[in-house]
Amino acid sequence: MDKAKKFKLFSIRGGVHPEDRKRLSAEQEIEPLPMPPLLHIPLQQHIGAPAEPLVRRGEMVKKGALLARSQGAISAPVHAPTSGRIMGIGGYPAHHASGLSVRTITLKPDGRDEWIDSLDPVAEPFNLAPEEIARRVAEAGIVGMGGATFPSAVKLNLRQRYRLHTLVINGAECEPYLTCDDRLMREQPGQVLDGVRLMARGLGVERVLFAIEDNKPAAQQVMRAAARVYPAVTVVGLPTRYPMGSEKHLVQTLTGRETPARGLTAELGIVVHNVATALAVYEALRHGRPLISRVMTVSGGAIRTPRNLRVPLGTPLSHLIDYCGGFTREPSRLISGGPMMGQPLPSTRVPVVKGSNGLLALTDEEVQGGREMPCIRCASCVQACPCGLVPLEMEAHIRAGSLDSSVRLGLLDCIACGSCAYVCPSHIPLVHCFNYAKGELAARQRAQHKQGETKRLAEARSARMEAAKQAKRAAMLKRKQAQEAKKAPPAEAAPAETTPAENAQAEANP
Amino acid sequence: MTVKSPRSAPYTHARTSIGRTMGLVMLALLPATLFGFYQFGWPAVFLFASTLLAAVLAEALSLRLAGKPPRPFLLDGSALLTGWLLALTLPPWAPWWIGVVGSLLAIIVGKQMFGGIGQNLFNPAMVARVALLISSPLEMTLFTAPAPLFSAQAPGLVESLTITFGNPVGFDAVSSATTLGHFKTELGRGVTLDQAAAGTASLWQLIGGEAAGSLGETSALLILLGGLFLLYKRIITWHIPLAMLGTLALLASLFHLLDPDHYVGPLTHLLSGAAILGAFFIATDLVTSPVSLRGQLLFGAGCGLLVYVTRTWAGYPEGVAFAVMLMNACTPLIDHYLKPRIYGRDRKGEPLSYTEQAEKGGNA
Amino acid sequence: MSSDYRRIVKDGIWDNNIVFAQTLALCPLLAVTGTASNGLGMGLASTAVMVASGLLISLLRNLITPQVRIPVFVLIIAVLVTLTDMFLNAWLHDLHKVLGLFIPLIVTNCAILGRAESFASRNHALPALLDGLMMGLGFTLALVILGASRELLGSGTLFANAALLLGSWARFLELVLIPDYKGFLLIILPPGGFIVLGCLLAGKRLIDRAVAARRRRALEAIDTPAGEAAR
Amino acid sequence: MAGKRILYPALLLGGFSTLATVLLVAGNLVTRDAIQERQREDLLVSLRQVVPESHYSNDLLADPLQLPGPDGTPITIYRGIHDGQVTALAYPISSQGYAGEIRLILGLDATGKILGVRVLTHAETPGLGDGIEVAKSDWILDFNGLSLGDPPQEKWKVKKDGGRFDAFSGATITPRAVVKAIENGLVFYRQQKTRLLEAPLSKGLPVVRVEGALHE
Amino acid sequence: MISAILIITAMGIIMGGILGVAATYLAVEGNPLQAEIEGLLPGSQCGQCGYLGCAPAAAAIADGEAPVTLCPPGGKALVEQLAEKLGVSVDLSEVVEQEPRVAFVHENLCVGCTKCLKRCPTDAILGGPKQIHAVFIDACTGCEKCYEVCPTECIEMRPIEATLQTWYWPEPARAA
Amino acid sequence: MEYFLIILSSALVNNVVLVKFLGLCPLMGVSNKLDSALGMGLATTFVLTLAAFAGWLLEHFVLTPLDLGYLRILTFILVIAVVVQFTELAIRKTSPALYQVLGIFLPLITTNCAVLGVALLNSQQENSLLESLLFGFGSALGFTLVLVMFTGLRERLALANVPAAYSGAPIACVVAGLLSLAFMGFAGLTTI
Ligand SMILES: Cc1cc2nc3c(=O)[nH]c(=O)nc-3n(C[C@H](O)[C@H](O)[C@H](O)COP(=O)(O)O)c2cc1C
Ligand SMILES: Cc1cc2nc3c(=O)[nH]c(=O)nc-3n(C[C@H](O)[C@H](O)[C@H](O)COP(=O)(O)O)c2cc1C
Ligand SMILES: Cc1cc2nc3c(=O)[nH]c(=O)nc-3n(C[C@H](O)[C@H](O)[C@H](O)COP(=O)(O)O)c2cc1C
Ligand SMILES: Cc1cc2nc3c(=O)[nH]c(=O)nc-3n(C[C@H](O)[C@H](O)[C@H](O)CO)c2cc1C
Ligand code: SF4
Ligand code: SF4
Ligand code: SF4
Ligand code: SF4
Ligand code: FES
Repeated sequence: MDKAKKFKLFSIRGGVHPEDRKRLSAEQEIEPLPMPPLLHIPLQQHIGAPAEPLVRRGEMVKKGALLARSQGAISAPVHAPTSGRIMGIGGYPAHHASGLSVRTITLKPDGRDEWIDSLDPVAEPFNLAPEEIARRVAEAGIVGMGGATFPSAVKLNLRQRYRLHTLVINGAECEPYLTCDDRLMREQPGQVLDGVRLMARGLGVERVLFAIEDNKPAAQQVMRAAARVYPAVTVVGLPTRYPMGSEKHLVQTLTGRETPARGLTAELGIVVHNVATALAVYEALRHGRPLISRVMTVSGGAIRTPRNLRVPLGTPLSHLIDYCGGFTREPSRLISGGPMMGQPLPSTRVPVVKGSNGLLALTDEEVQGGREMPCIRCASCVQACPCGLVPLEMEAHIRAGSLDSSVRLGLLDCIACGSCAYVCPSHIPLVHCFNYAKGELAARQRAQHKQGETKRLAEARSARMEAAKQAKRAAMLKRKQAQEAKKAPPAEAAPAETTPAENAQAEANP
Repeated sequence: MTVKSPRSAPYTHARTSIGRTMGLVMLALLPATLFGFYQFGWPAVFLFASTLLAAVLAEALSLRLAGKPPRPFLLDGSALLTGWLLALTLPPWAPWWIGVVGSLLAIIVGKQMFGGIGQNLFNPAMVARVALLISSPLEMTLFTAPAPLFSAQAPGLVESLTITFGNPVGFDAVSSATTLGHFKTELGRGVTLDQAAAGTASLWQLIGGEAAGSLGETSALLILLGGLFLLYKRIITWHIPLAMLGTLALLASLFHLLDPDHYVGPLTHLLSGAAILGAFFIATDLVTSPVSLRGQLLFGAGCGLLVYVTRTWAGYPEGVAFAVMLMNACTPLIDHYLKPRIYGRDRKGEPLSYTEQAEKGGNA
Repeated sequence: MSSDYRRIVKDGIWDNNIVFAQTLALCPLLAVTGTASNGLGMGLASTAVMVASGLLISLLRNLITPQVRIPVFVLIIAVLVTLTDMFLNAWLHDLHKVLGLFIPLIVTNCAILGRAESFASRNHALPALLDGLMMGLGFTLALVILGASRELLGSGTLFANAALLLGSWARFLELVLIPDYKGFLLIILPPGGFIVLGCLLAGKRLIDRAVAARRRRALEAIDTPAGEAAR
Repeated sequence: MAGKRILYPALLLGGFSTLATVLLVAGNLVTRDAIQERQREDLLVSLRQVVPESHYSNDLLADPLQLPGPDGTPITIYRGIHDGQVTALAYPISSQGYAGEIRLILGLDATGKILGVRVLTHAETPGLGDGIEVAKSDWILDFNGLSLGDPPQEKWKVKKDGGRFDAFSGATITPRAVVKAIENGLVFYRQQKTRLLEAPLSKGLPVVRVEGALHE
Repeated sequence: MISAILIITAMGIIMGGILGVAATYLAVEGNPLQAEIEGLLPGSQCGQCGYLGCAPAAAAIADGEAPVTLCPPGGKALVEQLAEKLGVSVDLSEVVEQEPRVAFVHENLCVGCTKCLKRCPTDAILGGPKQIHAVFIDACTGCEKCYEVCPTECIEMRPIEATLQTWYWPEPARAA
Repeated sequence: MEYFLIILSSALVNNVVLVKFLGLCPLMGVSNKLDSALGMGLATTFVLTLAAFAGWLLEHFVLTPLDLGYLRILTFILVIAVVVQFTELAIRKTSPALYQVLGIFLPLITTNCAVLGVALLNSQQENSLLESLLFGFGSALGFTLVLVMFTGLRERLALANVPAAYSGAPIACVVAGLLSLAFMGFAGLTTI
């Protein structure tokens, strides 16, 4: 009797079936990557405020030492991936499409890889209070490893605001090429499951759904075997379809309910976490180790030997590429993450960060680029969109410059999954267009905010000037009256006539 | 290696392109077209060739005038397809200039004035067909009975050249009304359906393509097969064809039941004229039909209704072209009012709210 | 002052042409332009009404209060049109037979009221009269061009029946440019009217653009020293 | 204040209305007779096309006859008279063509033989159904000299329906309608022969209220 | 004849009266639109539109005298909002948006004359007599008033630099 | 049935705009936004139906009894102008937004040829009161229908990549032409 067989799934709209190309790396065991000569650890590897550095140049640190602490409610600390000397804190190219620089700590490993002494493992973590679990997760610098890099502790604390009942573990890994979650589940099922159960405890939920796409039968089997002893944990097989891994669609597949627009799945009582996040929680609680390395898939047609690697955070990508035998040919695209939602990388110098789950070097044939043609309204994008949007219209409005109407068409409900652009026969960069519009709207909002501020300032200033003028006029009037009191004939109209001119003068030369 | 102007994901793509889409449609049309050549002989081939040639030349000329690169736009095959569909709706023995003028109208007025592929609001082939029908009603309503190639009544090569390119003499002798045209004139005279039916092709002839008509009207069967091929290849969805043919059949059955003497039955309606070609190849033109599935259902139903109304009560024997153009004009409205529901929102666009409706469905 | 008049002339005939620039008065435009002659007749009749209404309204403008402005304007126009109709019918009967159907249409030519509102009621009599004349001539120009294009494309003739309209001296205008032309009916029918008008509007735009480009080039040529330009 | 704001426009508009009406009334007085005369002339011109002047010596418009026509609505019949005998008749006939009503005027001699037929108005398709105009083709002249017995009534059909009249290729409906209209007109003559040919007793007033569109 | 004249005169009087009544009792005072438009304008009274400030600019737009594209600081967003409000259509892709700039004081040139400080409509310049002045970027609207008055030309208008937080994808090119 | 045919004929077969060439200027001018098109359509429907009614009253109680046919245009247009102006004032008072959108076209309903044209056609065809009303209403319906369809089409054109020479009014004319081509399919709908 298989539990999964009985589990009823619901259908979602849209979606696509990209060629998954996971075979390139699926059978490669996770290997630890040798320590590179230099690590570049950015202070911002998560959504929210950047971390604030606590170390100084020249200082020696040990592995796991706190390098920078979190700032504010939504933020995450950064730890040393190995022991060594701090070479400096300064601008370094970010792991980001823009190629802008970001504050980064440079660490020269000393080769000893010595842990700090103050590791604080918990022998019986299941006895910890939920608050304590969240606190330790926060201290370990754990952020969502499924790509969003949202500080996980904040999500664990959702229980304070919502009535939660289910934790969904996202093992969909629906992006082509990526196999790191797959390997994690196959190689460390016990640890993953332990982390999952700890998170369930942290959230205070009674049920865990462990969702894995059907194209990973080995992982499903292994996880099922591991979960058999825990009745609360159900391993569910998902139909293989992109973007099954999107949390809202995952939840809909599992429960048939849609998350309200602009809302959180927590409103349905459900929290979604990634497999790798679970493993990080396990490490943090059982061994007291902060998040200092992660598993990545290095793949793509231009990589000589695709691999799954455990990589210290801060390792330059060039190091990974060299370890995988370098390029077989000049790649046409170098991407962080999967091909559907990943980011283009400005160079191979940039470091690995907490959110990097893949490094892909793709060839022209894989990219399947084409000349951009006008939209032929084929509606493929409409049918592919898992969010019920009409991408072609949003795109047309954005190109025509009317962003407000594109928002009315649902721009802000777009999850940037890329399904639409993937199927477009005219090769229109739909998602790029939406990303631009979202950025432009955010910029406009910032400008609007600033405008509000400056409007207030301008009003305050003119009020001040007016008051000053009034005061001056009053003083002048007084003086005049005093003078007139001395002189005999009073002229009523004169002062009224002169004031405007004086005002103008005062305006011009205050 | 640096990214000069970064372009966001996805960095992979389905194997689709405009050229492939258009190519598949042409492939789907090929059997019916070849069969039509066989049925109507060389004149049909000549007319077809002139129409397509003119379409491509017109496209090339317009692209040049607009200063667009000709290669990618010519290779996308849309002009060829437009010419092809137009040729399929012309009387097969029409003179060459009908095809050429039609192609010019389709490509220049119907498409390039709007800015070329994807920008046009009306189906270019139907624009041309209606314009031709109105301008040259004589040439556009003279049909011939099939005269299969190499059969005794088929014109020879030279004779065919005169039919298409010259001044045919004695051409009237072979002219033969289409099924719908015949019913229209006869019923218009007050003749009952039974008597009128005497002079028309049987249903089997209609299916097999042995009736007078344009290339695209004959052989309902081959056209249908082509349409199913498109469905299979996911170039089109079932919504428009089904809604259109369904509405047409429904109305025809209803009126036929009410008054069998004056209203033609549903099978004749479906199998004669351009109903099937229209439903699978013309109303489904991507550019000019709605994008949402509900919109497509409405669009198809509208086409079916208008086809029936035009055929039955208006002046023209066939209404597919008018119906498609009228619904094309409604497409922006349909697209405006019938959008898919956005994930997490209700039909009005408000975010869903679960406060009132407790735990409904789901495994919760 | 004379530059003002030149402006009025230029505006009326081309720059602010009722049809080509303001896209007004489309109904009579499309309704009668099956042939160039009809267009010419309609244009002249409309011009007469425009001139007279411009003059009258400009003279009376100070009398008229805003509440009843429009009713009074249309009254004036209606009287002018009806009188024209009567007089043509009585004494120029052949002309009336050709134009008769179109004359009531002049009342609703929205450009006439438009000019009354926007120009005549705000200007002196002389400019108002000139404006009426020029707008009328501009309208006539549009009518004749559209009529000629449609006639030529649609039936291969030019100014057919001009003699009926203008008297037998105008027979020389009647041309059959394409003998044995079977005609392209679409152009004569309503759809063709719209489409040809669209093409003419586009044509005007192309001309304007070409003129502007030439002027710009000329200015640039003045700006650049001769030696440089030669190189 | 408000009173004045209401009174002034009222009087202004009233004044202008008076002025306008006076002008138009005057214009009407001046032109009325001339216009009537013109319309008479127009009517005569079209009547003369279907009844040659050699067939009568009176004023055609002088003595019209009103009778219920083939479809019951009254029609006006103009009669040519020579030597106190009715020698020619002209009356309008109509039928439904391809795209609307086709209106014709039919001229007969006293024996019911057709002197001429002309189309007054029609909405048939140019280039297809408009061959019925004399300006476009001579087809309509073929009816001259025919009558209900020649050819026999069952032959008053287009060839396609087994009759004797040609149709234009690709447009049968229009000629069919015209033939039908003429046949009906001839039947009307046969039925009303006596009343039509009764000599007029008195000279009536000329009928001038004819549609302006009588003339093409 | 006489009756015609009388009837139509009566008609004229009655209808003129109706319109007079209507115009009197249905009169609309002021233009509510103007206030709405003024609410949309940036309100920094910078005068770049050629009007004396935002209020006159709003009046001009409401009267249809000024185009909706008049306000440079408002950018495309404002154009879009105004066009929406007035129901006019504008080709937004042809509205050129100027890159936002802020003032920057070169410290080595500033003599502390306080001219800029007095001109700044949003109090974005900090400093005092004989002190080096500095610009508070978050309050600077880039109106260039300080730039115009600075006697030593020490003020430069600089584009605002992007950061990881403010960077976004570049505008896609218009397709062929 | 007969009354249904009147509406059908005036709205579709002999559409005022596309077949009779009446009311073209507002069609070209107003139709940028669906909302304003609907507003304009409704305003015109109101005025047109009212004008048809007023026209019938005038015809039957003034013009025909007194044999004043030559005053027809004068009286009709006078009544229409007043009705329109009244409507304008009313809209301005009740809905400033609509007023802003319809802009200069409200006063121009006076010269919207469709209004006078329909009233004149009514008296030319000697329609009864009910027929006049239906004819007026049907024509207005046809006007609104075309206006709304046309507006939808133009909204899409605004986003399309129309060649510079054609963008705006020229392509709008071409679209009107093609729309009128499509409406020719209704020809003959009411004669059989
Ligand atoms: C209190 C709270 C607030 C959140 N707010 C946001 C938010 O504003 N935007 C956001 O993208 N994610 C937010 N999240 C994180 C989401 O739960 C989710 O992890 C995130 O949207 C990434 O999901 P995705 O990868 O499916 O986009 C929030 C989480 C919590 C706990
Ligand atoms: C289109 C799309 C696809 C996604 N696919 C996956 C996926 O395959 N695996 C995954 O873990 N997260 C995926 N995510 C991210 C999830 O929505 C969600 O952020 C994540 O599972 C939350 O877990 P975390 O906070 O532990 O990262 C995807 C998000 C989107 C928008
Ligand atoms: C656009 C168009 C216009 C037509 N106009 C006419 C016409 O004016 N008169 C007519 O008799 N038939 C007209 N027809 C009808 C057809 O030509 C019809 O097939 C023909 O009348 C039947 O006669 P037939 O037996 O000669 O083919 C028209 C058809 C079309 C498509
Ligand atoms: C399924 C399908 C149907 C099509 N039908 C037509 C058609 O009926 N008429 C036409 O001109 N083009 C048709 N095309 C081609 C293409 O869409 C057309 O040229 C565009 O309208 C040009 O912008 C069709 C294309 C596809 C894929
Ligand atoms: S990227 Fe946005 S619009 Fe495109 S398919 Fe995904 S959700 Fe829909
Ligand atoms: S998939 Fe591309 S071509 Fe098709 S409708 Fe969407 S944007 Fe247009
Ligand atoms: S340009 Fe804009 S911000 Fe400056 S005064 Fe004018 S409306 Fe106000
Ligand atoms: S540009 Fe100068 S004056 Fe204007 S806001 Fe900025 S600092 Fe103030
Ligand atoms: S001329 Fe008819 S509405 Fe302008």
